[in-house]
Amino acid sequence: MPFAALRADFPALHQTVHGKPLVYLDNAATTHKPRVVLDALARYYERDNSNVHRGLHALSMRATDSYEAARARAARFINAADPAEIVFTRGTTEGINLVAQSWCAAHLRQGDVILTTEMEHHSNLVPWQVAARRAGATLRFVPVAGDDAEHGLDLDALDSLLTPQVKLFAFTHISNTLGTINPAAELCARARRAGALTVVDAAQSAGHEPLDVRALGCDFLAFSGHKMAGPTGIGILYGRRVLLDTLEPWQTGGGMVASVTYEGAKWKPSPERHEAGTPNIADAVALHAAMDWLDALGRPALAAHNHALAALAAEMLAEIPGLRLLGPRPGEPRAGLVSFALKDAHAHDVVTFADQDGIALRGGHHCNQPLMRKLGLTGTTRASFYAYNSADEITTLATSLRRIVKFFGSA
Amino acid sequence: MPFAALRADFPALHQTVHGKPLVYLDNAATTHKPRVVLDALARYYERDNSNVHRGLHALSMRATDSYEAARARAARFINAADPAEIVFTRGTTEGINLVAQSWCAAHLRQGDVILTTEMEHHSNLVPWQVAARRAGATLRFVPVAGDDAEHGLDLDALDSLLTPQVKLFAFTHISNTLGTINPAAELCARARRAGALTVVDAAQSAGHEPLDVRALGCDFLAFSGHKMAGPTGIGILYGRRVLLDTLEPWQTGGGMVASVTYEGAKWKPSPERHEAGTPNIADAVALHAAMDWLDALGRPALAAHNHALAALAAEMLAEIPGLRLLGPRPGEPRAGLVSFALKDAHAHDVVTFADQDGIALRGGHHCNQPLMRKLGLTGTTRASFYAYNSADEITTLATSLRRIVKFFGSA
Amino acid sequence: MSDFDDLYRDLILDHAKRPRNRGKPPTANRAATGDNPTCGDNCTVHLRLDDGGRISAIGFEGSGCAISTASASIMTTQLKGKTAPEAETAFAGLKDILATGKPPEDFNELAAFAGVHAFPARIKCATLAWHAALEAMKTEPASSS
Amino acid sequence: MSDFDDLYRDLILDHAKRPRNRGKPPTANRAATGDNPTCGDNCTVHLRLDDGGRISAIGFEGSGCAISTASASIMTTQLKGKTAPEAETAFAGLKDILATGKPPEDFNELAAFAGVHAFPARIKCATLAWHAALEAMKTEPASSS
Ligand SMILES: Cc1ncc(COP(=O)(O)O)c(C=O)c1O
Ligand SMILES: Cc1ncc(COP(=O)(O)O)c(C=O)c1O
Repeated sequence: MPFAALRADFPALHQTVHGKPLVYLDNAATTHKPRVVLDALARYYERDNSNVHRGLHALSMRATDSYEAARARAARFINAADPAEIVFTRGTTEGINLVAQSWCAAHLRQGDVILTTEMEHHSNLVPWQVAARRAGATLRFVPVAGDDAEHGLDLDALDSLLTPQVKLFAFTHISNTLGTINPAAELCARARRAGALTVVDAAQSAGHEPLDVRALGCDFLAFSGHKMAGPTGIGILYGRRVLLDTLEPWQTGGGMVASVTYEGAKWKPSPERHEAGTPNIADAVALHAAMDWLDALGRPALAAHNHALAALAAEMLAEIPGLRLLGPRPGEPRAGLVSFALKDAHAHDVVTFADQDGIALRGGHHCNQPLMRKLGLTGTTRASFYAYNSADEITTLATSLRRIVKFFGSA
Repeated sequence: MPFAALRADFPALHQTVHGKPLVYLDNAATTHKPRVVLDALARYYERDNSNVHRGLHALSMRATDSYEAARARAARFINAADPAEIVFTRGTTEGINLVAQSWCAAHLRQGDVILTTEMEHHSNLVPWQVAARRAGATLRFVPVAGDDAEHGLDLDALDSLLTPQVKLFAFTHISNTLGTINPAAELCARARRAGALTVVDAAQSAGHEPLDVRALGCDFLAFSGHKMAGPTGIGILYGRRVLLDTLEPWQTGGGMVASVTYEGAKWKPSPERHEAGTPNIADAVALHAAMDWLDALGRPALAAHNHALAALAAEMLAEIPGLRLLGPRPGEPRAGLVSFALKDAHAHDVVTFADQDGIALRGGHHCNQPLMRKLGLTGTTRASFYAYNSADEITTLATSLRRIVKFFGSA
Repeated sequence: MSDFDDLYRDLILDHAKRPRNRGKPPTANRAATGDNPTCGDNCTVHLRLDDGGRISAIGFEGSGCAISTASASIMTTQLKGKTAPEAETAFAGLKDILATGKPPEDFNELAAFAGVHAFPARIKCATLAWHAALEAMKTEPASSS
Repeated sequence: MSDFDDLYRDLILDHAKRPRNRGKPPTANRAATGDNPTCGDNCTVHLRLDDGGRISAIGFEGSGCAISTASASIMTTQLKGKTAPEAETAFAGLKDILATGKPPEDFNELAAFAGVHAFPARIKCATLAWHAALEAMKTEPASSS
């Protein structure tokens, strides 16, 4: 794979775990950060650090410029029409909460329906449960149904679900548990025809695949910096300008007000109105560096790399006895992860064993408890890939898994 | 001042602005970060970076341990009884929004009163306006009244304001605009006697003065890492355990749920229940380093240093013609800042002029518009001090201000 | 000349210290207020249009920095006698100067604001009064006069 | 011996692969379920107390990792015949082993869990079934039996 040279740029990869070279395959939880991102972070604090907005001295103007440049960069990154469509959040979860609390409080009525899917991360499920309950609305689910239960959404069910009562359709672009890539543009188009707004959870796609909000045709879209080579504590909520400018702010305080009296306050337009308090300036600046790094690498190439590793892993793992592989069928596109269950070994034992071989995996319900229950599993083990992973590491994984099967096997 | 040697530890201080050595006096907006904090941040990303909770591989366990160690450190930092009383937030503003939205939604009723003061930062004012309006409750203000308008709270008015209708009393520990240090323990005690919960805005005190939540006797307290030598994007909400454990979560999603079905979810206890989604792990770890740094320096010594600089500045500035100094009277304790208005020069012109001399000041309403209006001002200029500032820098400030008065003077 | 001197040229300082047309002209019957949310400054422009739609009287109130005060003062001197379209053109000229930092061909008093270009955070100060004036021209005249 | 081998001692693996007392004993009339919210695992313990308050029958259901399955299995063998206070004492002994990593004086099967000490994230796996058992002893007996 041509990406091998990248490893040198990632300080965290060059360590041993239990005496073995680290094989980091927990990228769907969080990725490592390239040197350029850490440098941007350090440079900000060593040179420009200051509070943004309202400031007129040199450092404050530089900090403001850097922060707003990160916003403009994020707009370009997802092809938004305007930087004012970019709200900085802590991450995907906060972005979804913003919409679920603010938009739903203003627009969701008794009898309305929020549509989501059976494969959502808790962060794109629980906020809608709460919003629906508050409004007296109903939450409905596009099923991962029938023979396809382990693979993807039942798109045939969609049209009958998209009734006129559906005000909002929230779905994940890529499933963090299955590796399924949902046809987001098609889902948005069908929702739009039915008169529903769309909220796309792009946590697993933003730093992995080309992403164009105008081509997708979504109304809101949320993602996290830490899953795309950026730092923790920063993420982005995209919303169409007309929606964000009229949305009541969710958090209030300094920086988002146009004028304040003791009696009440008036809001600024977007994006300020949705960013109360001192924002996470430094991490926005570092996320800028991550986006530059990603685009220098090329997101189409990165996606191809991740998909190829996942296809290879799926192929090698399918041969392991007693291994049940979830997600897309062979030949179908698969995002950069494999999620599987072993007949004789519980996911937590698998992770602990693999860790002894230096391999970092994630085991459990992946914040997807209802789907696990539906699939008759308490959890799976997941290996997820990123730019710096290699085919060799997948061989290491497969070897370790074979030893695990032997160790825990009932035979 | 014995603190001069510290400057070497702060990379950002060693630069010139418009050819002059930087004199950074905008610390109430945000402080610079010592090398140890930047090192902790880099070390986390270079070594331990991983997602927390749920993870069983080596890096994930290290990340979880580091994150929870930061929480335990924060509990010790403010003498909380239990790490579960520490919720990581983005900053003061988010902490106050959490209480204002979650606590008020559950407990505030029509006819109730939220008491606050006339000197609050917008972040400790607007969230209460919104909460009061939603509940049909009333917001009342402890005045900065009469002769004392420029100085501090009218404490004589407090008892008559603390009626049985008052459910919550939210006030700032230190005014970011006046430099007034409010008698927080006394205010909490009087509120408690009146049956009201207290919310302390400690944005300006947490990294500057000794702080002990049990000695204060407050119910909630919020502060920001970036104003206390820590990174942006991280802050702390303290709440008494019994309050936090029963408080309905404000944000929902991954990590804060005990169990989830498609129909609904159950919450974990505090602190997890109040931290939906991937937290800002790296900055929590860096904040740990900032707290260590602060306590190695000694908060009593730091407070004395800042107070001494502010007293010196107040003294020197009082001699400048046409300068109106806000805040405590000479001899009264003054937090580490001076805020003033010049007869002939607008705050923004002052800041632009001082910037030419390398001096970073803040000018404007300091997120305190109603107080400005009450004092008959559109804004003030503020110089705020921290560990690395020196008496020499205050002389530089005074010299620059005299030139400003001359430049803009009507004479 | 430093950026700073460029920002506070003599003309600007002069208008800032001795603003022209401060206050509400007695004949004024239209007004609008502009706010700068970032700094809390505001500017109210009062004016009267004659039968030909030309500004026959204009004045301003409010508090602001040297840049915004000078800009309001110079604005009143520039707009007196102008129609709404002419005022729009003049404002477009100012915005051009602010955006490019270059004085206009027909060198006029607005050229003094070229130095603001180097201080992006101050550009709003230089346009506040103008926004209010153009807004005021669009309002209905108060019936009282 | 590595930490890992210590975690998965022969005794633990043996009980994990061939758990004793799996399922609900026919005479059981009390039950309680323990959840591990972090991993979604759960364990239901069914039991019967005889007239002297001693466990006369005990079994468990649910799914979990090797540690929690072995812990449930060994728990059932340890608690059979014990009263509630004796069960509490046994559990306190296990918690002590987990906290210190040291086997107990009166070396018993619980000593196998000393290795879990080095894996703090797995300690909850080793206590899940015990919590459920102690809980079950406190419930009212189901009337059906
Ligand atoms: C007194 C006070 N309260 C609240 C805040 C808000 O803090 P943050 O912007 O970090 O949320 C500040 C600082 O801006 C402050 O000085
Ligand atoms: C599909 C999906 N949605 C949402 C999230 C939540 O993201 P975060 O924890 O960064 O808020 C995640 C990752 O945890 C995810 O994989």
